[in-house]
Amino acid sequence: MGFEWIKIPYSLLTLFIVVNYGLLLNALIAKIAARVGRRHGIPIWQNYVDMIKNYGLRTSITHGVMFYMGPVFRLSGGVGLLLFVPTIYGSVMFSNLSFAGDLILALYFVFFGTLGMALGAGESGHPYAAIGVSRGLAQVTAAELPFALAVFAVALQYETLSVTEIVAAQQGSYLNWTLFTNPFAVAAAMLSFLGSMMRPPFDVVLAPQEIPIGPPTEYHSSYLALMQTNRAIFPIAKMVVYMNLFFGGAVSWPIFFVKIFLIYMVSVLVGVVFPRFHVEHSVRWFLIWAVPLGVIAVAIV
Amino acid sequence: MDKKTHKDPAKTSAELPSVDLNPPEVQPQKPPAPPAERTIELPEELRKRTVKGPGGVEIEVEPLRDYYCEAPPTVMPAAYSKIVEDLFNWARAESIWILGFGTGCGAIEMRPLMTPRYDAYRYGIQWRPTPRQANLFVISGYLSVKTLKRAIRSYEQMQNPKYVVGLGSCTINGGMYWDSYNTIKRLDEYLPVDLYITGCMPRPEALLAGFMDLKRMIRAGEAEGANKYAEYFDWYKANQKRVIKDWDMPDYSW
Amino acid sequence: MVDALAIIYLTLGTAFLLGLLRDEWRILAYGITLLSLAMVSGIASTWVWHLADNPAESVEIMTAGASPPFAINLRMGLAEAAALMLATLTGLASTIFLKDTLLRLGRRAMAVLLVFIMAICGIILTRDIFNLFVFFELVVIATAGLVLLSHNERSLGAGFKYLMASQVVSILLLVGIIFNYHVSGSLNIDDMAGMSDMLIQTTPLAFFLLFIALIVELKPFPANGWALDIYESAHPAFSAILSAAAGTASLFAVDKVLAIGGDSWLPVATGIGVLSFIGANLFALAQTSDRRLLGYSSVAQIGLILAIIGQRDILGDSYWLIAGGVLLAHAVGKAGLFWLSGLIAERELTAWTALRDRPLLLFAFISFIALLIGLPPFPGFYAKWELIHLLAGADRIALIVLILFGALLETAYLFRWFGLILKHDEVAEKAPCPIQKVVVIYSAVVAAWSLAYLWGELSVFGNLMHAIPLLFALLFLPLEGLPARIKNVLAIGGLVTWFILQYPLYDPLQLIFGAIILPGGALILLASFHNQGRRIGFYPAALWMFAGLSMLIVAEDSFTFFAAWESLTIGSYFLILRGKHSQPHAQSYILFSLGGAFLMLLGFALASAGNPLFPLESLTTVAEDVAPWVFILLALGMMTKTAAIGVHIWLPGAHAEAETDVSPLLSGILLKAGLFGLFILLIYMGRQQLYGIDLTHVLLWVGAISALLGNLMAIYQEDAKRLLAYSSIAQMGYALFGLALMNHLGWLMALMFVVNHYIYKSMLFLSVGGVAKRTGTKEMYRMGGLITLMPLSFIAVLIGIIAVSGVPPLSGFGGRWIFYNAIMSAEYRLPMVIIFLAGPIAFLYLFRLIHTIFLGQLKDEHRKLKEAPFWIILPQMIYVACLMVFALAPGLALRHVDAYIDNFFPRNGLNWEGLTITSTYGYWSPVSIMIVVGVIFATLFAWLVFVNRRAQKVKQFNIVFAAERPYRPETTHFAWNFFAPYRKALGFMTQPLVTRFWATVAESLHTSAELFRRLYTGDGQTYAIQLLGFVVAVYLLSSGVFYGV
Amino acid sequence: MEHIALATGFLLILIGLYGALTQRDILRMIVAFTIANTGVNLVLVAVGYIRGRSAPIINDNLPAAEATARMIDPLPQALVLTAIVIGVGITALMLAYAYKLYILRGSLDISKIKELKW
Repeated sequence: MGFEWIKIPYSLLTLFIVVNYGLLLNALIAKIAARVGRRHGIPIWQNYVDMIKNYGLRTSITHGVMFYMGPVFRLSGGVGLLLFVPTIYGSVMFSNLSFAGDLILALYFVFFGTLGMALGAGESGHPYAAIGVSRGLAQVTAAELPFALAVFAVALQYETLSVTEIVAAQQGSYLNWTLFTNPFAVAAAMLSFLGSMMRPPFDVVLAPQEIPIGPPTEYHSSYLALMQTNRAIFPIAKMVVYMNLFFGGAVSWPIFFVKIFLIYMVSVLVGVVFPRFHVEHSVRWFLIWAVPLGVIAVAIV
Repeated sequence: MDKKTHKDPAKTSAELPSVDLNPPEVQPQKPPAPPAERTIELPEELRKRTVKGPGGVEIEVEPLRDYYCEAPPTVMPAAYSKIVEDLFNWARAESIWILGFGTGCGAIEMRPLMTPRYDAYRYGIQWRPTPRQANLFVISGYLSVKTLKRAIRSYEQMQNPKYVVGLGSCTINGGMYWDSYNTIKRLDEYLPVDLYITGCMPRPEALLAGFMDLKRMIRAGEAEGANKYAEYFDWYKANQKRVIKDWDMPDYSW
Repeated sequence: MVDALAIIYLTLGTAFLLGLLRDEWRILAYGITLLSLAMVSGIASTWVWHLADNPAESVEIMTAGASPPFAINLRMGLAEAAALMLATLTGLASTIFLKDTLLRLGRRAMAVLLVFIMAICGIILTRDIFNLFVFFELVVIATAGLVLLSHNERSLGAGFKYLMASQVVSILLLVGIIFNYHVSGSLNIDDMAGMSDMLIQTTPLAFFLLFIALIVELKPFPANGWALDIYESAHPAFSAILSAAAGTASLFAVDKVLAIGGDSWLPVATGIGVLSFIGANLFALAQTSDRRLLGYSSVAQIGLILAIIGQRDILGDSYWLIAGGVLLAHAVGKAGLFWLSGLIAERELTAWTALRDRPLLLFAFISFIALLIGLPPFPGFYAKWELIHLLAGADRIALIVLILFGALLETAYLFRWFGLILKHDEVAEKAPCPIQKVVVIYSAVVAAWSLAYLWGELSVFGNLMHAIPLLFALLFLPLEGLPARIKNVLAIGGLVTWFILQYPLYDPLQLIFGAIILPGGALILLASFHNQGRRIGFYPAALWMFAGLSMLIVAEDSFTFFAAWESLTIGSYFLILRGKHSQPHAQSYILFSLGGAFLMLLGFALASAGNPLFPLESLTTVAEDVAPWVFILLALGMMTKTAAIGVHIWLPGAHAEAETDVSPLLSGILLKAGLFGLFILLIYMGRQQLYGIDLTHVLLWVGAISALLGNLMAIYQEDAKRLLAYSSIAQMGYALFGLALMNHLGWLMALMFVVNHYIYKSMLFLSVGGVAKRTGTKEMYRMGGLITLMPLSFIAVLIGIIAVSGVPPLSGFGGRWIFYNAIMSAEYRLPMVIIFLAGPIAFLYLFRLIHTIFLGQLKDEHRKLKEAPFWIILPQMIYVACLMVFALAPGLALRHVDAYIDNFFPRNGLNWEGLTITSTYGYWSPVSIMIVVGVIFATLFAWLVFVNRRAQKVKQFNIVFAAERPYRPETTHFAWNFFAPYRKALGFMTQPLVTRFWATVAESLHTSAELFRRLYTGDGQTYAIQLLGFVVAVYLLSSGVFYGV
Repeated sequence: MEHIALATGFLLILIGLYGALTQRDILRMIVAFTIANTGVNLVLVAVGYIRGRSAPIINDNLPAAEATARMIDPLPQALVLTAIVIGVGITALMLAYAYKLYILRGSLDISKIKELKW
């Protein structure tokens, strides 16, 4: 896995595509959610405008070094996760920087952003930020367990930890996706996917209006802009991992866009329907429903 | 800078009483006199106190100085080149984030904007729970002195550029509370207002039309209320302190 | 050589000579008494010296020119000589101690004392049973006389009870003697021993009476109310003689007389001995008066020796070494403690706090306690080791368990006593130190340590006092006077040079542990530079622990392993005890550790099947049926040290209450001793089956559950150090899990954890300690917003929590990556579920640690805090550098170890060439991750700085507080009960079940002790009735022995 | 016949022990113990008795030559002497204790001396 310098422009290209796709996808999803409520919904390019406006704001305040670096941790977590996992299977251009680490790197790099964001929110001195972080961390422990079990089951099934090999094993017809070869693992993973997407059943962390948007309460102007870029990249990066592991990866960008959209719709559909869980309910819910699936997946693989 | 007023389309101009709807122009001047020395007695938690730190060291704690940043607001120049400023103004116009702080009876009018019938989201308008992330502060109706104190604090916590829209006549000339002992009569003296939307509570359509006007002003670069507040900060502060008797907070709440 | 009889007639002669002197010539009388005692002990010592060279020829001394049946003969062998020397020296020391009392009482007391010493020597020497009776009666008369003379109001009652009991004993003895004579025709023990089987057939009752009378003379457990009152009320110096010298003599008599009864009576002696050992120790738990406690302890020790005598048949030639070791240890220890109690005014245990600021006397106290319990360098240790092994050889497991249980009870109340002295809140005024008393005590200490040296020489395992690390630790005792900084330099220098010396001998596994223990320990000791003053007691204890650790990793055979294990336990106990409120936790630590050590002793004994010399390698060839039990015992012993769940309750208190630089020592280094032990165990014993269950699977479950519960309990802690302590339990659970996977990468992960855990846990403890030193509190919710005031500590904790949580750029991720590869090839997958849940939970308490201390609202009283002291910051910064280097190049430490593990598990290792580390399943290149993350972070940071140039620095209350003004920093800092919702969800898992279990165990022991000690009602008659009841009970119980059933 | 002495000896021992263990008064206990002692001494002597033999005094009517055939076993008698002496010693001590306890406590009841217990 020698390091070729050409990988950098290629990964920047992937990053550019994914950022734009992310912003448009978020807007589209918001519009679909609006249309469900028979509202016209935001224009597709609204995310771009919001980002430019936030970058363009003239003043900003800072509570300290950690507060300043919070969004940087967050965004580098999102970008890193995206770049450490190959997006398009088979193409050298879009295998990004996946030579650095395998599936486990992706699994643990998710926490890099969360930890940085938590520290930044903590430095802001706002009690709601701390409450939001404590809820988020508490929920993530239960949400991560089924995903870890699913990943372990998949790794056992394909006898490898490198993402490209897992995707390679799922090529051919859609029948040999992990979805069909190991449905329990996919079920557990998708349930934990709901937990990590900050959508209504499990969005007690941000809980808009309740603890005014939780951790990012004190963030504004360019910090918020960085977070918005992350909100575009991070879900996509996470879904890339899900796609590669469970849904046969993407051979070309159109397939990539469709699959990501469909995976995203899973959390949207669930999110639009359900009310918000308390933290203990969501922890209990994961341990009761999602973990047994994961255990079965590991047991039968 | 002339103030555009917006008539309520539902009434024809004939039925309106012949009241001069254009209040005399209020020009913020240099501050007349230094603000009166703080008369009230600070609440217990803000009084200066000495605390024994670990290892017996004596610590002088002056809450207003130690807990709050005392820097005054500064006038923020626009971006260097005009093109960039126009782009930013366009972006600011297209994505107005309103602070979810309903100060008066007009707040109920803003709720329909979130519903399918009026749907302000089409215009990039969105409600944000925290002043940090808000750009527009809608003062919806009469403003009692107590609410003014909170409104000032929230306004000051918003980031430059920020806009204020006053709803209804109560913000223009006191409206039906013109002789009330505890409401403020002219919002303009306390906060730099960019736009008034008249109507004893303008309907959602009026609000939308008002917001369209505001968009035009922002795009034209006329909505520089934040800089005006910073420029004439002392004048505004003097007016505010004259009305708010229990002033127990720093001059500018960052 | 002077004739042995000189001992008797010299003392008797001076006793009568005193009668001639005028009453007021007391000084002269005292001088004569001292002189005679000195001469007598001189004679005894020359005999010991002479017989030590050629032990074969013991001397028979004929009296009245005729051979035994018609005259009394005395024998002077090596054992007798040693016992004589002990008796006379104790007598001499006590007389010196009693100087002013004797001068007050006059020459009559001196005469009685001399007769007392003479009678004791007579018991030891005589081979004639009636003569034995005479000397016993002399002892009784002398004791009662001395008690009568000592004008102590309470002791009169005790004296009378003593006389009543001795009347009953003399009746039994006389009847026994006469009937034995009637059957055997001779009074001489050797003749009777010749025809012992005939004797037993014809009149077993006669021998029984003789035997039981002597046994009662030893004050056995149920029938010794009268003896305890004597111990409690008599003058301590006199109780010293009674317990040490008279105890030895009566034990000697029992040993001689048992020869007559033959081997069939030995079980009876063992039974009574073990019963008194356990019963007396149990009752001692509930004692508050010091001398009564010492009385119980001496009854217990004599019971133990009686049990050893009872095992004479299987102990063979090392019988004298064992019995002698325990006996001499008991005698010197007990006498020393009685003499110490002479210095203390009140009789409450808490009154002993008078010794607190007398370091030398404290050292004496500790030496005597260590002597009694049998801790490493002292003879009791060698004796107990051989005894347990020989008993295991003869397959008497129940007896071993009882003896070890009794020893554990003994450690409980003795160490509780020591804890009280050091840590009891109200301190009694300083103990007076008259010269002659202090000299006697110090001579006892010298005797104790010379005994340690002597027994080291005699024992076949190599003398512990020759071990250089231990000697280096002892070197710090005389240096206590120096200021702490000089001693610190010495200690660091010693550790580093010892590592350099030992470096070539280490194999990669030992190298990893050695690198953590020695240079790692030196690094932590850097933090000790911040204390001024002399820090009495810190350096000997710390270096004793380091000595134990460094000997542990190079131990070849089970003896050095066990000796190292116990010395590191003792050293760490004293370190823990230094904390302000750490006494209860140090107590639970020592009990768990020594309990674990005794389990390991039993394990080694079972493994070695009887021969005390047992090389560790031969653990592989242990017999099939006993191997799983050996595995369980050794694993349990070692897990007490890694605080696996179930035996973990000592760890949080011990780490939280220890001093700033002691906590990292404990958490970073001491826990690794347990891991090293488990490594050795799994290397040699591998997988074991017990009733079809694979024991490594059990270890897997224990490791997983410890990881989960450790993390879970850590979340709800309010005290920062307790949080880190529970986190250590969890991390050790992880390492144990890795070890129990029994595959190449599992072990590599365990070793990676060993290194990682040492680095970040020491760093975290040091930074939390520095913060606690500055803020004066360990409660997290009281701190907050310290990031601006203590930036370096913040950086250390930040790097620490990133490493602990396993987030990629740092070395924690390496551990997790190897863990994942390890479980890929593991065949038993169920515990994975718990380990996966435990992983993310680590985030919770790590964030809580850094948030509540450094982020959030700054409190008023902390506005003027300075950064932590330089010497506490320096090691942290070194650790940060270590973590960075270890993150970038894990190969440095792990490459050799990876190769080393190959010869246990050849398949699926890692290959290290180039930047990327590849395993059979995945790949990981730490350098490129670091670069990628670094580059991304830097570019985005630059982009934010560019875009966000004019950020206004605001203070702590400029927050969006729903348009209101925050009230006070305390009310706006969210830290108390940080994870309340999580407690609702998973709180049920952290019920303190284990704590409650151990509390009930301790409680039941105390209440049973409290309840049953009511047996001693204080009424002399009930004591006499109990005595007779005991005799009848033993008669009935041992009837099996009688009729040869 | 010759067992009478032995039997009385044992009887005396039992009486003595019974007396010592039931009487509250210290002096009575001491007397009881002395009875027990005399019982023991009687047993000691009785053991040495051989029927039809004379006392072990070597004089003209018992020459040393056939002494061993015609005299009883002399050794128990020698032992008895020391036993008696020791019994006297201990009883004297007990009386001294009784005297001291009486001065101190004013009463001779053994059950009063119970402050040292548990």
